[in-house]
This record gives sequence, C-alpha cells and structure tokens, in this order.
Amino acid sequence: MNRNLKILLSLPLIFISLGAFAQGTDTDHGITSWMLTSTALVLLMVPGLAMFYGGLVRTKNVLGTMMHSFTAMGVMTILWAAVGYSMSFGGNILGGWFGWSPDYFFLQGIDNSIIKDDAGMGIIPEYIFTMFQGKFAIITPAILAGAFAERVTFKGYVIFIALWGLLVYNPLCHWVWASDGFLFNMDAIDFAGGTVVHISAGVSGLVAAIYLGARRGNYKKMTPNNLVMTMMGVGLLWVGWFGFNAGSSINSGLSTAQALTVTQIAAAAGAVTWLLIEGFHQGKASALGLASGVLAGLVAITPAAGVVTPIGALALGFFASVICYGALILKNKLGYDDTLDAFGIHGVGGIVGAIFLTFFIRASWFDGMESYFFTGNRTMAEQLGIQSFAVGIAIVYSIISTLIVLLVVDKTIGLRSTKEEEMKGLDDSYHGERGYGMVNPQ
Amino acid sequence: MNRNLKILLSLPLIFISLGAFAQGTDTDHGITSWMLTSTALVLLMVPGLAMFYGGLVRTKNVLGTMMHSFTAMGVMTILWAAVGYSMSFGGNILGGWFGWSPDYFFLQGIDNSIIKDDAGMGIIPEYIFTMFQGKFAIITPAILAGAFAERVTFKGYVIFIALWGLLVYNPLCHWVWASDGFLFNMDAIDFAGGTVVHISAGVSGLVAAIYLGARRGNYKKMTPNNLVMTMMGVGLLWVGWFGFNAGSSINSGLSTAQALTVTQIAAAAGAVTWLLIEGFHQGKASALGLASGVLAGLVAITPAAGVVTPIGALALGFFASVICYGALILKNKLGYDDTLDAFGIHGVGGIVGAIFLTFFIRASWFDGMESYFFTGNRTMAEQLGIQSFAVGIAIVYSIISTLIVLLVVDKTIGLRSTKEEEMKGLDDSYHGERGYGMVNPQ
Amino acid sequence: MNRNLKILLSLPLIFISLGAFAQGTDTDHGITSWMLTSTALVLLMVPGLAMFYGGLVRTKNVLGTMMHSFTAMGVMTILWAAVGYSMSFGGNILGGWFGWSPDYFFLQGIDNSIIKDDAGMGIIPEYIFTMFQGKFAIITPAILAGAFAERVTFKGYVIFIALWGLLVYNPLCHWVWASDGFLFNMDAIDFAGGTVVHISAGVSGLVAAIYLGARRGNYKKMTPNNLVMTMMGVGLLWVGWFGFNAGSSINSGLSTAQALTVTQIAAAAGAVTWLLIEGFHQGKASALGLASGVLAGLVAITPAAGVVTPIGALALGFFASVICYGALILKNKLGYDDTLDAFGIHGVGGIVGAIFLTFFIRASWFDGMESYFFTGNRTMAEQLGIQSFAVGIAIVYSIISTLIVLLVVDKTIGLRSTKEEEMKGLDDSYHGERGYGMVNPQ
Amino acid sequence: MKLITAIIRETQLNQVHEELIHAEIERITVSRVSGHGRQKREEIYRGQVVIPSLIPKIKIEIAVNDAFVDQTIDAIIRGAKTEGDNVGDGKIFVTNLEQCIRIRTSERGSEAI
Amino acid sequence: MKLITAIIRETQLNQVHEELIHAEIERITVSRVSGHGRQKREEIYRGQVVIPSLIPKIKIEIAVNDAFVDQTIDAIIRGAKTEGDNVGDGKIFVTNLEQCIRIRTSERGSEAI
Amino acid sequence: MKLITAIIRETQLNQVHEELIHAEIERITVSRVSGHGRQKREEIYRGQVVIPSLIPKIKIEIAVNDAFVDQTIDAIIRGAKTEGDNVGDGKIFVTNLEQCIRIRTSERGSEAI
Ligand SMILES: Nc1ncnc2c1ncn2[C@@H]1O[C@H](COP(=O)(O)OP(=O)(O)O)[C@@H](O)[C@H]1O
Ligand SMILES: Nc1ncnc2c1ncn2[C@@H]1O[C@H](COP(=O)(O)OP(=O)(O)O)[C@@H](O)[C@H]1O
Ligand SMILES: Nc1ncnc2c1ncn2[C@@H]1O[C@H](COP(=O)(O)OP(=O)(O)O)[C@@H](O)[C@H]1O
Repeated sequence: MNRNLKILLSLPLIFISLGAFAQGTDTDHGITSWMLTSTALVLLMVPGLAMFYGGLVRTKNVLGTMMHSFTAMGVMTILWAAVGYSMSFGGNILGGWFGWSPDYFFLQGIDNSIIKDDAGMGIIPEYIFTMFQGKFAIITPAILAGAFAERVTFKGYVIFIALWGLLVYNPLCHWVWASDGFLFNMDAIDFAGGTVVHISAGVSGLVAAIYLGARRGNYKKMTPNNLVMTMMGVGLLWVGWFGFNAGSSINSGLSTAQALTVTQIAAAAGAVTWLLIEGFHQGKASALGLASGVLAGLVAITPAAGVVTPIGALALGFFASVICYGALILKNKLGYDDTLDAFGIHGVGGIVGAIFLTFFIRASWFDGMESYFFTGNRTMAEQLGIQSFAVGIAIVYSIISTLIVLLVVDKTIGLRSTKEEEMKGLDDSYHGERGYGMVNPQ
Repeated sequence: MNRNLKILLSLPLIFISLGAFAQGTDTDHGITSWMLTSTALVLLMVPGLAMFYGGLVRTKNVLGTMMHSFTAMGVMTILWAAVGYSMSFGGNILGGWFGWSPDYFFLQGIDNSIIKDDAGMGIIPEYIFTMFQGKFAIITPAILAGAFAERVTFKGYVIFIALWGLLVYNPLCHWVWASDGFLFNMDAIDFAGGTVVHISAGVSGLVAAIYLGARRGNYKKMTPNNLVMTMMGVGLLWVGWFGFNAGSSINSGLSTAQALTVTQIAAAAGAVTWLLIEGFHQGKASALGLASGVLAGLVAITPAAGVVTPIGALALGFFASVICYGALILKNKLGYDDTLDAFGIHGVGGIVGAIFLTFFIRASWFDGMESYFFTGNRTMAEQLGIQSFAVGIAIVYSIISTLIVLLVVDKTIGLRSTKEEEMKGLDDSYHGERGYGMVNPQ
Repeated sequence: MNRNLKILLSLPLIFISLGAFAQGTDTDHGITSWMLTSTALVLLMVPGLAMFYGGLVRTKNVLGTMMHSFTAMGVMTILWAAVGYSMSFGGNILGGWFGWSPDYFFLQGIDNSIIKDDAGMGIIPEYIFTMFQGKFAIITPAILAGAFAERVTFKGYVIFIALWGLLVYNPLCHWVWASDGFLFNMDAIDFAGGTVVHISAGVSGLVAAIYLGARRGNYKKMTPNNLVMTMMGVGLLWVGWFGFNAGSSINSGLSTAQALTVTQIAAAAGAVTWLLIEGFHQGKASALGLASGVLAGLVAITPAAGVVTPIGALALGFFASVICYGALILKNKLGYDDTLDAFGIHGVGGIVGAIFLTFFIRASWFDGMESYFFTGNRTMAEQLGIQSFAVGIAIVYSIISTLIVLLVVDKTIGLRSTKEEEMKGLDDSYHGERGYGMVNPQ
Repeated sequence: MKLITAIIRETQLNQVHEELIHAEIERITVSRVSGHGRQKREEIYRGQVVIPSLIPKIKIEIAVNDAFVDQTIDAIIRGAKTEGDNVGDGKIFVTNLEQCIRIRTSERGSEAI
Repeated sequence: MKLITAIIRETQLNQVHEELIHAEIERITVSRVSGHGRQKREEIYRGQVVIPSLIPKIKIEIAVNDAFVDQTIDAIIRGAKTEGDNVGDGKIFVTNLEQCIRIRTSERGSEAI
Repeated sequence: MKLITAIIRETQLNQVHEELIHAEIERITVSRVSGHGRQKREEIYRGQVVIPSLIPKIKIEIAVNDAFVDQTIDAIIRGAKTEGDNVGDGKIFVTNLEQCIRIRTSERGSEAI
C-alpha cells in the first residue's frame, strides 16, 4: 500500500525540506501550531467586531460601521508589516519613546528568524509572533471606532487610524511588551492587552467622541438595526478571544490552559452578572446586556489571564460587569455620545482588569517573577502601585496623543461628516451601497 | 540580526518559564495545541446553534431563542467550574450516582495538574480537559431548548437548565465517561457524546415539550424567520463538530484523524441522503433539509467516531437521515410540538448512532478493547446488547429526572409563558428588544 | 490530588493506545494538530463562500445560491472519499491523465497509514492529508458556481459539479500536486491551488456563463440582497484562507509561518488597492470593493504563498486588485454574465498570481529546488516559461472539458432554469423555501 | 365598495386575522409599518430604557362591499383591542373604493372583491 | 385623478413594471406586503408541506390622471396575469385622488402626477 | 377628514417627522417602499455604477381633519424638500377619508383622528 505513499511524500517534503535542512530553523511544532491557530482566532475577532458593532447602529450606517473594522484589517496590516512591528518590538530609540530595528522594516530581515528559548531550542518562527501581534494592532483602532460610529468620513477615518496606530498604539505596545519597554521593566502586568489594547482604545475613543461631538438627531432614541447580528458577533468574539488570551502565552502548555480557562470563566461571570443586574434594575435581561457582560468580562480578564485562578476570573468578570454597568448609567447622565460604548466597556473594563487583577494573582506568581527582575518578594500593594501607574500612563498618553491626531486630521482632511452625509448615512455617502437590499422590493 | 531577537525573547520566556521550570508540568505541545483548538471549535458550536435555532422560529422570538444558547454559555460555564466537573469526573459517591472530588470544587486543586500517559509523560493540562468537557455541558441544554422554543419564560429557563445540568447531565456524563462510571466500565461505546449529549438532550426535550404543551396558535403554519441565518449556523456547527469529535480523541494523531474523517463523511452522507429523500417525497430538496441531514449525520457519528471506518460513516449518515426523516413525519402524526426537533434530530439521531455503530466497528477495535476490560474476544451481538442497554439507561434516566426538574421549576417559579407574553414574543416580553430593527422604518 | 487523575486517565488512554501501540503509527503531534486545524479552517471557507455569494444575488435566490456551496460540501465529500482521492493522488493511469490506486477506493486502505518523512519519522496520518485536500475539491466547484448563479436548476447543478469534479478537478489536481503529475515534475509552482482551484474554477465558470447565456431581465440593474452578509462571508473566507495556504505547507514551522504571513499581507494589499482605485475612479470606496480586493489578493497569493516574501505579497496583492478591477470593467464592455465574477476574481486573480509570482520568489528558493529536480540553477525567465505553460494547460483543459460536461448535462437532465423558475427564484422553484421570513409580516 | 385600513399592534395580527375569518372576511393584505402616536414603547439598551420614536405596527387593508363594512370593523376591533385601556391599540380608516378588479378573470366591481 | 393600487405576485413585479413603462406610466411606488386570499402557497419544512397563512405579495401604487386609468389597469393585468387560471394573480383597487403635490416644485394637481 | 400620503426620501424622514411635530401633527404611520420616478440613484458594484430601477423610499400616512390639511402638507414639504432642485424629493397624495375609528375607545369621526 505504501508504494504510492512514498511517492506522494515528495509533495510535503519539498516544503518541509525548506525548513528542516536550513540551519537552526527548527521550531516546536506544537507551540507553533497553537500560535498559528491563535493568529487565525484573533483575526476572526475582526469580522466578529464588525458584526457586533454593525448590528448596533442604524440601518443606514451598517456597512460603513463594518467597514471601520474591515478597513483596519487592510490598512493596519500593511503599516504593521512596514514599520509597526519595528516601532513596537525594535530596540529603544528616542529615549525609549518607541523602538526601531532596520531588520524589521517590511519584515525583510526575519525571513528565517526563529524565536528560541534559553536553551537555544527553537520555539516559533518570528513571523508568527509578528502576525499574532499584528492582529492586536488591527483590532485596537477597530474597537476605538465604536466611540465615533455613525458620524465620521471614511477618508478621515482611514487617515486617523493610520496616524493613531503610529503615534499611540506602537509606542504603548513598545512600552508594555517589548523587552526594553519601560513599563515592561517595571513588571507591569498586561498579559494580553488590557492597557495596550482596551484602555488605549477606550480612552482614545472617549476623547474622539467628545472632540467630534454627538451624532445629529436625538441619539438617545436611536435603536439597533440588527441585534441578531450583534449576537452572532459576540459569539465570534468569544471564540476569537481564546486566541487573544491563550495565544498570548506563546506556549501550548500549562500557562496556555490557565489563560484559556480564566478567559472562559470571566466571560461567563460577566454575562451572568449583567443579566442579574439588568433583571433587577429594569425587570428585563436583554440580549445586548448579556453580550455587554461577556465583553466586559473578556476585557477585564485580558490583562490578567496569565496570573489569576478561576476564582479570580469569576471575581473579575463580576466586577467588570458591575462597574461597566455603572459607567454606562453615568455616561447617560454626563451626556457625551460614545456611540457603541468603546470607553464604557473597553476603557472601563480594561481599567478594572488591570487594577483589580492584583488582588487575585495566584501565589506562585510572585515567586516566579522575582527570579527575573526582583531580588525579594513583592507585596500586593507594591504591585497595585505598579498597575495603577501603568494604567495612568496609558490613560494620559492616550488622551494627549489622540488629541494631537484628532487635531491634525480634523484641520487637514476633515473627520466629522457633514449634516447631509450623516443624514443620508455612511453607506450611501461614502460607499455608494445599501446593507440590506432585501428589506425593500428590488 | 538576532541581537533584537534575544532581547525580545524575554517576553515569551516569562510565561514559558512558569510552565517549564515547575516540576513535571510539561505537556505534549502538539496534543495540547489540538485540544486547545478543539475547545475553541466546540465553543463555536454555541453561536452556531444559536443561529441555527434562531433562524427557525418566528420573528418575534429570534433573540429569545438565541439567548437560550448564549445564556447556557454563561450559566453552565459557572456551574461546571463550581461543581459540574467534580460531579462528572470526581470519584464515585452515593453508590456511583455521580462523582465528587473536593479538589475539583471551583477547579481549585488542578491549577498545575497535568494529565499523563502510562509512561508518566505529560499529555495535556487538566484545565484543558475540564474546559473541553465543559463545552459539552453547555451545548447539551442549549440543544434541549429547541424542543420548547417560543414558549418558556427566561427566568424559568435559566433555573431549568441549571437544575437539569446538575441532576441529569452530570450524572450521565459520570456514568459514561468517568473511569469509574458504570456504563464506562461496561464498555459502552460513546466516543463524543451520543448518549450523554444527544440522546439526553433529545429525550429530555421531548418530555419537556409534551409536559409544557404546544405553542399557542396554529403551530403547523408557522414558518422560519431567517433560513439564511439557519444555514450560516449549520456551517459553523459542522466546523465546530470537528472539535467535538476529533477533539474527543484527546490526541493529535491517527485516532484524531480517523474521527475527523468519519465526521466529515457522515455529515455529507446525511446531507445527500436527506436531499434525495425530500426530492423524491416532495419534489423539492430544501435548504433546511440539507441542514437537517447534516445534523442527523453529525449526531449519529458522534458516539461512533472512534470506532468506525469511512464506509461505516457513510452508512451511519444514511441511516440517520432516513430514520430521522421518518421520525419527523411520525411527529406530525402524533402531534406533539417539539418546536425545533430536538428529539427528532438529536434524540433519534443519537439512538441510531449509538445502536447502529455496532455493525460498523473496525475489526481492530475488538482486539484493542480486550486488553483493557476483557479477557476474550467480544461478538458484535454482545456489543449490541451493551449499546442498547446504555441507550435504554440514558432514555429512562432522562425521562424521569427531567420530569422531576420540570415539576420543581413549574410549581415554583413557573416555566410556561403566559398567553400575553407568548403573543408579544419572547424578545419583547423578557428581553425588551427587537431582533431586526432594519425591517421597519427606524 | 492526583488520585482521581490517574483514574481519569483511562479515558484518554483508550484512544491514545489505539495509535501509540500499533506499530509505526506515531505522528508529529504538532504538525498533525495544525493540519487538523487547517482542515477545519478550509471547511469554514465553504459557509464563508455561501455567505459571500448568497449576499450578492437577489432576494429570491439567496438560499439557492447558498445551497450551491453547501451541496458541494455534501456531494464532493462523498465523491472524494469514493474515487476523487484515488484519481488525484493515486499512481498515473491512462498515460497520466489521472491517478488510481485501489487502496484509495473509499479510503479503505489508509485506515492506519501515516505519511512519513525521509528519515521514516511519522508526520501526519494520511487521512488528514486526504481530508485537507478534499476540502479543495469541495470549494472549487462552489467557487465556479458563482459564474452561473441565479439561473441553473438544482438537479442540473448537482450532476454538473459531480461530473466536473471527476473530469476536470481530479485530473488537474493530479497533474499539479501528485508526485507523478506531469506539471508537478516540471516544477510548476502552485503552492495552494492557483491553477488547480482558482484558474480552473474561474475559467470553467466563464465557459459555463457564456454557454448558458445571461440571466433574464436587465442584469446590469440587479443589486445585492444582503451586503452585510457578504461582508461576514469575506471575514470567514479570510480566516479560512489561513488554513488553505498555511495548511498547504504540511508543516508547523517556518514554511507555515511564511505562508501565513504573505497571505495576510497580500489580502490587505488587495483590499487597500481596490479601495484606492475605486475611490479615484468612482469617488466612493465600496464595501464590496474592499471584499473584492481581499479576495483578489488572497487568490493571487495562493499559488505563491510558499515562495514569496512579504514585499512580494504586497506586490501580488496590488497587481491582483489592479488587474481584476480592469477585468471587471472589461467584462461589462464584453457583456457576458458572470454573475458573481468567478472568472473576474478567481480566474484572473489566479492567473496573475501564478505568473507574477515568478518575479518575487525568494532567492533561497532557487537553490532549494535544484537539489530535487535540477542540476543547475534556474533563471527567472525559465520559471516564467514553466508557470505560463502550466497556466495555459489549466486554461485549455478547463475550457474543453467543461464544455463537454456542460453539453452532457444540458442535453440530458438540463441545466438552465426555465423562465418561470427563474422569475419565481431558485428558492421557491427548487427548494420550496424563503430566505428571509422576517421581511414580510408572518 | 369600501377600503378599510387598520393600524394594529404587531401582537394582535393573529387574533384579528382569526376574528376576520370568523366574520367570513377571508381576503386581506397585511404590511409592516412603524407608527407614532400616543403610545410609548420601551426597549432596553445596555441597562437604559430607550423609547424609540417609531413603534413597529401592522397595517391591514381590506376591500369590502358596503354591506360588510360594519361587521369587518367590529371584527377588527374585537381582535385588536387589548384588555384594559391601553394607548396603542390602533386606528381604523375607511375610504371609498371606486373600482375593484380581479386580475385573473378581469371581473370588475363587487364580484371581484 | 385616481390612485390605483395593485396587489400582485412577487414574481410578476418585473413584468408589470415593464408593461407600465411600455404604457408610458413611469412613476410607481412599490412595497412588500403579505396577503391572504384563496391562493395557497406551499413551503417545505423538514419533509413536511407547510401552508403559511400569509403569502408574500407586492403592492404597487400609482397615481394617474383620469385619462390614464384604463391603460394603467390594462398594463397591470397584462403584466400580472400568469398562464392558466391560477388563483393568486391578485387585485386592483381604484380610489379617488383629491389632490397631488410634487414636493420639489410645490406644483399641484394633474401637473404634479 | 383626509388621508394624506407622502412618498419622501429615506433621508428626510427625521426632518419631516420633526416638522410635523412642530405643526402639532403627532400621529403618523410610516413604511418602507421602493419607488420609480424621474430620480436616478447610483450604487457602486465592483467598480461599476449601477442604477437600480427601484429606489428605496419612505411612505408616510397621516389622517387629519379637514382644517389641518394645509398645515400638514406644508410641514411635509418643509421637511422633505432638499436644497436645490433635485428630482426625487417625492410626492404628496390626498384622498378623502370617510370614517376613522379609534380601536381602544371605539370613538368615531374627527374625535378619533
Ligand atoms: N391620525 C393618524 N394618522 C396616521 N396614523 C395614525 C393616526 N392615528 C393613529 N395612527 C397609527 O395608529 C397607531 C396607534 O395610535 P395611538 O395614538 O398609539 O393609539 P390611540 O389612538 O389609542 O392613542 C400609531 O402608532 C399610528 O401608526
Ligand atoms: N378584498 C381584498 N382586500 C384586501 N386584499 C385583497 C382582497 N382580495 C385580494 N386581496 C389581495 O390579493 C391577493 C390575491 O388574492 P387571491 O384571493 O389569492 O386571488 P383571486 O382573487 O385571484 O382568487 C391576496 O393575497 C390579498 O393580498
Ligand atoms: N404618480 C405617481 N404614482 C406613484 N408614486 C409616485 C408617483 N409620482 C412619484 N411617485 C413616488 O415618488 C417618488 C419620487 O418621485 P420622482 O419622480 O423621483 O420625483 P419628482 O416628481 O420630483 O421628479 C418616486 O420614487 C415614487 O415612489
């Protein structure tokens, strides 16, 4: 039987040989496999977010809102490959404001690069790390876009996210995750992007929402065009978040399993908590409420997924939903128009996670840390200080630099839609299309 | 080029070190990777089911129906982490009615636990096994919910599935899959949940549908609100089922590949068979027919995926569609209102799979078994007896215990919607929302 | 704590033992894991395509169009298991027209077969390779179907794809990918299916579209029923394509990472390019434009994913969008009715990729190749000749053999819908269903 | 002949339809509309009560011969009225119908209704 | 001026539209409705035939000057009638139109139609 | 009593609604329709301009007492007219309303409007 098989083999062998015979390009196939999968899962979050957000706006803006996510997929990928990875993971330049490495420019120098462990054993190709991280650079501006949904021009949006990625995301990512980033070296814990992704997106979104002003019309009376799609979207987000968090372990072992487990539990705790609050507060527990609770839980566990136990995840999910719920009530009092609650869920949830995680760190973690950066044990209060500092930095930097980007875009190409464009809707004004042909006779 | 890389390395290393340097926490990264992926894939089935079911009900109940799946994701996850895993996979208590292990309470004792093979080599972290199994505990009540869709209160539903999980699912799971479960020790074959998931959901659903009575109005004239979404849902279900079945091999090797292959073939066989039957019977082959055939095939192969060959899968898919098709015709004669055919597809398909698999077991399997629990070869007839016994137990236990749960919920908090609530629809009555804003002018 | 664990172990062990104790059935768990995942990801492309295509037709044809993809999932799976794998990867028969191996008939002889590397180490079970390849045989006719959407009978379609798979797909697949295929042995580069999948589907689709004639009515005024779903679909396609391309490395290492990276970049480059062109040409950049650019980029990188660097991917994505855009303008001038641009995107994009890749092959590739089939270095011009020859063969063979299949189906069972059926729509005429119940009062 | 148009709650459609069939009014045309009137309808949006300005409603149109006008109106009221005195039960409008034609047979007038 | 309202099969919309354009009736308003009449329409649901009580239909509204009423009606009938004698071809209703205003120009009366 | 029917651009619905409320016309019924008139609307389809033959429009129906007809029409025109002279602003049709019934109270006539 194996006569044909032997022949068949030459097919896979061509490719395998490329890797196997080159010197030192061997990887841990298992970890590589999970990281490839994680990269795909995080990519799945982008259409998931497009569906989640797209369902919440008004009918005339559904495609325009989805395009915010999809366009980020295009624009940020190219920027990331060109300079983003270099700015984020290259060596410190300009006093550590961001990084740079000529090798990383258009990824030209990493074609055969393998990330190795201490013992020199290959783990994963650097390309995968690059692509995995690149997905975070895509999704962060896409989340942010929820804050000013239904009222920005397409052209302005594209320029905005490009500049925002360069000026805000890449430096933050460098500080928190690069080995010479200053927050990284302070031992600020941000497993999978509480500060880098959610706080930065949420806070920047808030700034943009206030800067641009509210949507025209009575925005408190606007209702979602397609909650059914929003629910599908939250389903994909949940699944994709496994890649987001469990992938951030860059492993396929115990730490990965821990991250996945707490992710699942925090999401569930957030969902159930929100349903309960809404049930008591309004007498009805809404589907969007469940979705919001899931998101709040997922956001809060994001920075914490490497360090807390299931009980901690339960608590983080609970607190995230309670506090985000409160934040949304407050927003309605304050009256700014964060269309899809990028700040209310991602900003607030991220802050809750980054701060509160301190109380739920598994005991062994403190020991594990000291072997790298400490010579003695650290107290919970010390870590709380570090976390608060990192959160503070992320907030302040996001506010200032987002304002600069807003000013630049606004004064040059323009960001806010005209009254006519807003009334017609983004779909017609900027894309020349309709989302749902089927609702009218064709 | 590698100057930066070395520095970069400290990032992944932090996490890797947590696992690698702790004693005996090493895993098989490849198997772990596939099990992580499988867990994500099975989670994907929950939104898939929400879409499948959501598309089949009337417009006014679309969100409420999707919430049945999504809420199970929240509630069952928490219950599973708290006590479900312990009840299912702890050691026998109460004469083996279910299991219990204090270590498993809120998963507190397995934070570093690794499942090892005979030789003491680590396979996967126990957390992953827990989470993988937990997904089954989520999806089973979500499937069940199809039987009484469009007519139960949200509050009642939540209490119902919580109790049902505790009283019905966990014990059954213990009997069939725990190493000291009595059906497990009888060598009843249930690879990925024919009895535990599908028969229990289907039969319990039937009991609930009859207990609660039919939907108000002429339910034989009701038509789906969104078959397009139903088709998307069946697509996700098919993909997710690869995790369900191939993940149940807890391997990343030959047994996994065998399971995946027969899953694909049985689904296809079910689909084509249904199309043919409907084509001959009604002159038209419907999209929902294809979807039903896919499901019937997938359900039937679920218990069998570890033991049959491709030809067997073809046969199981075929028989599943033929018999489920017949069951649905019969249902219409009998006149009970199993809204979305939880019994007709999952119950009947599960029974077909669990019984008929006996005839298609690959020869080598009989030898493989005896080394563990038998001293001589077993005949097909003997295995048929075992399978029938296990199916019978699952049916009888599901009927009795579901009735108890129904009585408790019904007499306390209430389960059936009032006439007004049912007429308004679940979405408005319990969730205060509308699924499709875009179909009316906003 | 591990008392229970030991017991628990017997569950996974049963299955693991099947593999582990059988002689020589060990695999590389990491590569196997990624190939399992890839198989799932490619399967995800089928519902993705159903959504993409389904959203573009008119309301009355939405289910019928989705059924083209889903039915291919049923029919092609069975045919592939029965004879397709054998025809594609069996040894040459009939002078190499296609392959055959009795072992492969209904996959009966590969139940324990493991693909091994040169050193005799197991890589993956052959079943996985079979199933992975089988997904390509499903998706190719499903892509083709876009060319004649909205105007063929369901029965005719089923027969058509069955015959087309046998006569067109399987031989082409054999020539290009089987180790004794003549194009394979000429060193024609087709990493993941530029010629086999996209050119063959696109060109055959064009032939069918012209043969069958245009849709009735003014087809230039027809607008999509659900662009929102089309966008969801393109999201799933992008994610699934990671499996398509990175899975084709049959590895979980450097070559895989390279393929994934260029896939991501080419898709992004295609998207951004299309947006720019449309922006300049029409003043608006449409969502479908972005989606088309993504597809064009993905199609073009498909044959090239193993051999080009990120810069090459950028260029391929750019050229694919430019040339496909031009092709669609031309189509409107020529006036044939390729409903969903199967030729315009897949045919043209595939040709662009297969030819243009030559200019972007990474230097090391030329060296790598010679160790297998060459004794000296090859020039770019030589490779260009080979690529063009392979493309030419694929085009000519697709045209001739598709015409034969069309004639046979048309003259026997019939393929084109009657006027009445077309006016009623496929959903009602062939499936007896409506896609969107919710748009009318129920 | 008269054309009777009723705007009712979405939830009452089935009941109105049944009452009409009881009253032997078998032919109707129904559509989705949104209405603004005195009724307020609450939706929940992330813990907030939102009161959309337009509420989904159902419109029923029925062409009847003059002799049937009253029984049609009564049937609609029976089916559309909810218990208690709830704003939002809807309206019935009656206009004059000058001609009615059955497309299939080209019949005209009260035969064709 | 008259307002002509036709309820037709979904499938005949294109044909009716073409016939109207032939008859130089260029302006129409179309909407999705569901109808109940003598026609029964079958759908397949998991191997069962289901006969929904409401069937999707298309409503066309056309405002015309009196002189055009007959040719409009004839055009609709030509486009909407299917071969054979099939219930479900639909109905045409004619009501009196008292006033017509073009919003753009504020023209009134038969000019504005 | 009159029944006023206006076909307007989708984008003008909010503005018309506001103008009506200003004019103290509180009760309206709105629906989705598609229209064919002199207006051409462009959509982009893969780099091509497509001009669909039917354009999505909004239909507003308002039943008013005779005294309110003019101010209703004026309010609609104010809200629906776009700047410049753009075909597609729409039409207003007025028909006679013989009877109006409030379902909740069974009131009839101008009280019930
Ligand atoms: N004068 C009117 N013109 C048009 N539509 C009306 C009118 N009055 C009521 N409607 C329709 O009837 C629905 C119910 O009216 P509403 O004012 O809520 O009830 P009620 O008259 O019992 O207070 C409204 O949503 C609207 O669609
Ligand atoms: N009297 C009526 N009032 C309102 N709508 C009607 C009336 N008669 C017919 N219709 C509409 O016309 C459609 C076709 O009518 P049907 O009874 O099936 O045709 P036929 O008159 O040829 O038997 C119905 O579905 C309904 O929407
Ligand atoms: N005579 C008519 N009958 C029915 N609907 C009409 C009529 N005239 C206009 N409409 C509706 O009004 C809309 C706008 O009309 P249009 O011809 O574009 O505007 P204008 O009269 O300003 O040229 C059309 O799309 C159509 O729905």
